[in-house]
Amino acid sequence: MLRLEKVNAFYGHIQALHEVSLEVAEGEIVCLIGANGAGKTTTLMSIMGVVSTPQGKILFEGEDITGRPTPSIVHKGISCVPEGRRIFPQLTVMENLDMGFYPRRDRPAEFEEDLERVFRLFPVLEERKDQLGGTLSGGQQQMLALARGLMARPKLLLLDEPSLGLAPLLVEQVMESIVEINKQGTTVLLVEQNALMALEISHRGYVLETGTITISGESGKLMADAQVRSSYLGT
Amino acid sequence: MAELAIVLQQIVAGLALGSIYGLVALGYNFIFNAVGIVNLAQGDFVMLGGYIYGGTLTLLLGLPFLPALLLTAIAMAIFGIVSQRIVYYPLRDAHPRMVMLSTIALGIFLKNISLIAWGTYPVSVSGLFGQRGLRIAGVSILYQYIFILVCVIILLAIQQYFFKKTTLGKSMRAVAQDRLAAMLMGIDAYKMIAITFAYSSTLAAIGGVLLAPVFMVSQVLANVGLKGFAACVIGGWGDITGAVIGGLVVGLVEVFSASYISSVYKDAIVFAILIGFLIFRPQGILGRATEVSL
Amino acid sequence: MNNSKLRNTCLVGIFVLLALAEPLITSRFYKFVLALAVINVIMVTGLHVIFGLTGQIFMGMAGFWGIGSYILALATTKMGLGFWPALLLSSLGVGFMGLVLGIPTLRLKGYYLSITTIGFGEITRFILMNWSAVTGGVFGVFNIPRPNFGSFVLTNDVHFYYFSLALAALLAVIASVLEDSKYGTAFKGVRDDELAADAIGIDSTGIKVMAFMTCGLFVGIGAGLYSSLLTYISPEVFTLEESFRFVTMVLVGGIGFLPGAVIGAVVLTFLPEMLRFLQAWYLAIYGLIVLGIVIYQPGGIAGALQGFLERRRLARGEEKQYGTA
Amino acid sequence: MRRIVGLVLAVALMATCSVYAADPVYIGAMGAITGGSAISGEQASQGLILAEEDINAAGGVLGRPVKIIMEDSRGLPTGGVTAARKLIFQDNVVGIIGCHQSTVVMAIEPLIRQEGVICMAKGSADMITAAGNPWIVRVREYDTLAASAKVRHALDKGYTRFAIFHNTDQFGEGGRQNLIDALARHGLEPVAVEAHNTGDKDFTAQLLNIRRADPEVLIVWTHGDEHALICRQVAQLLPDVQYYGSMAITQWSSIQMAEGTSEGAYTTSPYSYLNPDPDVQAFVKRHQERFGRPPETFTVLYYDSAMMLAEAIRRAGTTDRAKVLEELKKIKGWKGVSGIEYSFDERGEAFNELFICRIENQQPVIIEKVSVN
Repeated sequence: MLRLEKVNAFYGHIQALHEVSLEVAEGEIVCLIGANGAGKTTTLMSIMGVVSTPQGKILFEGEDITGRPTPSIVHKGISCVPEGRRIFPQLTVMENLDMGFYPRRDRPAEFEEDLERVFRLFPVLEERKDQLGGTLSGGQQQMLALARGLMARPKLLLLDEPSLGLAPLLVEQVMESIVEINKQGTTVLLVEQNALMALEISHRGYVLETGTITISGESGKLMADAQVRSSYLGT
Repeated sequence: MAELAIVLQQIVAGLALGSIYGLVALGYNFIFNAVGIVNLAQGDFVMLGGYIYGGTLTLLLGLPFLPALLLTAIAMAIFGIVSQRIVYYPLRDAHPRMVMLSTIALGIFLKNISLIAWGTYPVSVSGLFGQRGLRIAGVSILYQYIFILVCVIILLAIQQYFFKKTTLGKSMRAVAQDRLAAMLMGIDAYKMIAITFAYSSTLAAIGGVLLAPVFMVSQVLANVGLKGFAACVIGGWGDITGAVIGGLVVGLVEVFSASYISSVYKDAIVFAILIGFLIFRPQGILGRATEVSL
Repeated sequence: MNNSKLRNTCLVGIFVLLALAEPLITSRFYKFVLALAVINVIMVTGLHVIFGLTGQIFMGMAGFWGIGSYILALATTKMGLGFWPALLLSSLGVGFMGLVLGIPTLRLKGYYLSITTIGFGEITRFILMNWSAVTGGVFGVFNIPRPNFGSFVLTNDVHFYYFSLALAALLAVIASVLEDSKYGTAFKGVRDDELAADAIGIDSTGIKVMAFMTCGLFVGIGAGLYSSLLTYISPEVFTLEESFRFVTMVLVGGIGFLPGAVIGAVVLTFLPEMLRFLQAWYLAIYGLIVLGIVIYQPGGIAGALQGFLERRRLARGEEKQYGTA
Repeated sequence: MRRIVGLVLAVALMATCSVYAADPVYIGAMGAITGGSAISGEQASQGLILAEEDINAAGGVLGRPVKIIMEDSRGLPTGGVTAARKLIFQDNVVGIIGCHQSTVVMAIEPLIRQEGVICMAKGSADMITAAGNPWIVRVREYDTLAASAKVRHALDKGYTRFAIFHNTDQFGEGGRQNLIDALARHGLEPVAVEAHNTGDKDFTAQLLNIRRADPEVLIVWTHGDEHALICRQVAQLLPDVQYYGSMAITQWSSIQMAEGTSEGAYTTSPYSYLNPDPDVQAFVKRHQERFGRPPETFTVLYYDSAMMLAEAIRRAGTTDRAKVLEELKKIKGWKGVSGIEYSFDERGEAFNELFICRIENQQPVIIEKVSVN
């Protein structure tokens, strides 16, 4: 579904990604793990077209989307839940969800249906639908961010550190919902620092080190890999 | 009785002035709500609108009111998009202080280029109502002021509806609050910003058209920008109703302080109140607008 | 060459050039403009501390300028003070104003701070104009004395120029020492990221107050010299446009680089006089130039210079590589 | 191609030079070309353009052409001091005409005295000539003259309750003081005194305060833009009070801006474009053809000043400033295109007469000419 071929990305003069290649097949959860600053977020931002003109090739459903403007990528069916959630603090929960629906605003009839779906997934949002986004708790904001991403009914959902800053119990809850989302038919590319969690729920994984993919494979195998264990799983 | 008439007249004058400031404040507010920046050339945009309407379309080409208003609005909308391209877009990722400086520089340029384009004589046009007005119980009100107040209320309602109910409005607010996140929602942020500038320039155009008959158009007209800014702060940034209420408050403060404290210090008093609000109540009178990180 | 060494070299170069420039300028008109330019250098050195180092857009320079000018003018003409104590008084007075202005504006950031300082400048002008009992109101203050050394009075513009230049150089040294001190680091910390500065234990509010006060002390001296140079001042000079002109000087020179600000002050004092032939077009073109700099050369003259040096260094480095190969 | 153009240019240049073989005599002028009062600078420069043409058409002075250099003072003392230095040190002018802001004149006064340059001031404040600077003469009505003429005229009409509304700048403050003094000479006091700042747009508060005092006469002392707006608002708020304006309300542009609300107002003015005097009408016609509108007061005052200065240079037979000044001060009964006869007195004042005008049918009609004595 998504394929990156030898992608290089730059911030100013600094090269952040070196020939990164990876693949996400339909129906999968693929995780991308790595240390802070390894280039995980940059990879996602390159896919989303936020990093200006990356080199290499980014294919989505066989179509080259390298360097396309972000909105058109979103309209193709990729949604991204960015790091730090970045919900709109001055919009209500409903309005935030409304923004998530933006790529499909020409089909207003489906709005209610989608709304119901995300409210089923995150009932707490329905209770607080008229509250301003900024007044939600951290966990609720994360749920809102996920829900907002889902409102676009994406084929592929990119998640950037969804567990960051959440209490362990909430992390579990969020991970469960990611699995649930996947089961409902959304392909997921998950970026996580919490490697154990990520590997547990994903089908395959990639390890990114200073802008280069060093290890890749099925999640179960990665968890067994000695190097991964020592570097990322702390065992 | 005579005293009552005087006080009523003062209130009328304050509300009349206030509705003008409120009108300008709506323009600030719009850009702020959509881009999260303050266009310090907003007053100069009003002046430019006034010149285009009064100097060029009315006096030079002799157009009647409505076509002149429409053409001014269109011209200013285009101008807004162009100036957005020049003063905002190149600085979209720079520190906000650079945007602030660039809008000030744009203001200086506009003031002085208009001096060359339209000359040094103030442009005076009669508008729809000229100097005619109502007289009730010793209180006189120019029709033009009533017209302005009506326009402000209509624009307020439109703006309120637009930002709260329409997808376009909501996505503009989203862009202002978090541009990256908005882009990740598939919102074309830069198109939104261009629309924003176009609309707020149109608001400025309407301001210029409405003000021309009561204040005349000259470079001094651009000074309403600062009062409009004060109105925004007092009403609370980002709050649309607050902007208009802030405008009315500034107008009333100005008239009453000129009447009972000092006519020469009235602007100083408005500034002092503005500073007081900035320091002690940055969320404005209504206190609905949450903290602004400018 | 590190930054402070580059700065010192540039400053020495500029001041030496300024000292040597005077005999080369034959026109007495431009000699006077030169004196004005040096006064502006002093003012901008003050603004550099707030704007260049601490990153706060201070739009109330006209207020500081007006207060300083009036303190010296009134102290000499009404209170009968000599020039020197009056100059000290105007420096301390404006420094105190900086403190007073700084404290309530502690909490303000960005636009709010700038607008507050605009308000401050305008209120100052209204007071200077209308508080006639003290300031003489719109009629201004006459017969302000020139500086004197004993009985030798600097009535000659050229003498005045060298005197101001010496003061400006002294203040530039003080500003440089300040910049290299721990306070300078704190100033820059606040400029680059206020939140981060707070996080590493810099008292960003206290630092901002200090920047305002330092600016006031400097501007007070420049303002005092200004009213002495002109011998007559009146309040309508101290407008918002003038405040913006000073900000522009720093901007054109390059934010955060003192020699840039100094060059900016000199260039922008001479530019309007040299563009006089443009008459009404001058201010429009001026606005355009500022706009161009903000957008296309935000580093100002200093930024262009540093870019040039860097490119040359790179070019030279390559040459060396070839040489050793 | 370029060579041909160069050749043509050279020939043209030589042709010009042969007409005026000598260096021109420079006359300086100052006015606000930019800034809030740029309108007066534009008026002044139009007068100077015509004056330069006329002087040179009459053969220049001393066999040399005259070049008038107008510098921008921005209407501010800061701009004024550099502009004056430019004119004196760079252009070596015989004299400076202007500026029309008293505060600018006062700012350059020490320089004028020190360098010995003629200054034909256009500010109206009394202190300009009171400063005792021998190099300053004034070709404009001064505040005392205008104030006492207005007060006397109103008193003759039987009014006794006066209100004053003035600008807070030097012009307005001077006017206020002079009006109060003039009233005091008749044993009167104003019933209300109100002020406004330059650039103000709404005057309701002040006018209502004045209404409380119930005056018969309102004397307004301010500039053109504000005047027009005050006229409009007075028509709303004080319709029954007799309006006395400053010279500005006789200006063609100001009458247009007032949109009929200045009707019936009186003022003192050194000039009205309605003056039937043939000299005035000839000038009005010429100006109208050239610039598309009648000349304003500053236009004729700058014009007259330049003509008188040129005449003084001719009479002195030299550009020596002291000698020219001496001749200038000897000018008596010089008839200007303003319609006034200028005679310099020992203080350096050229004005000792003034018109009382009334706005009738949107025209500044001259009612009478009053003189100082």
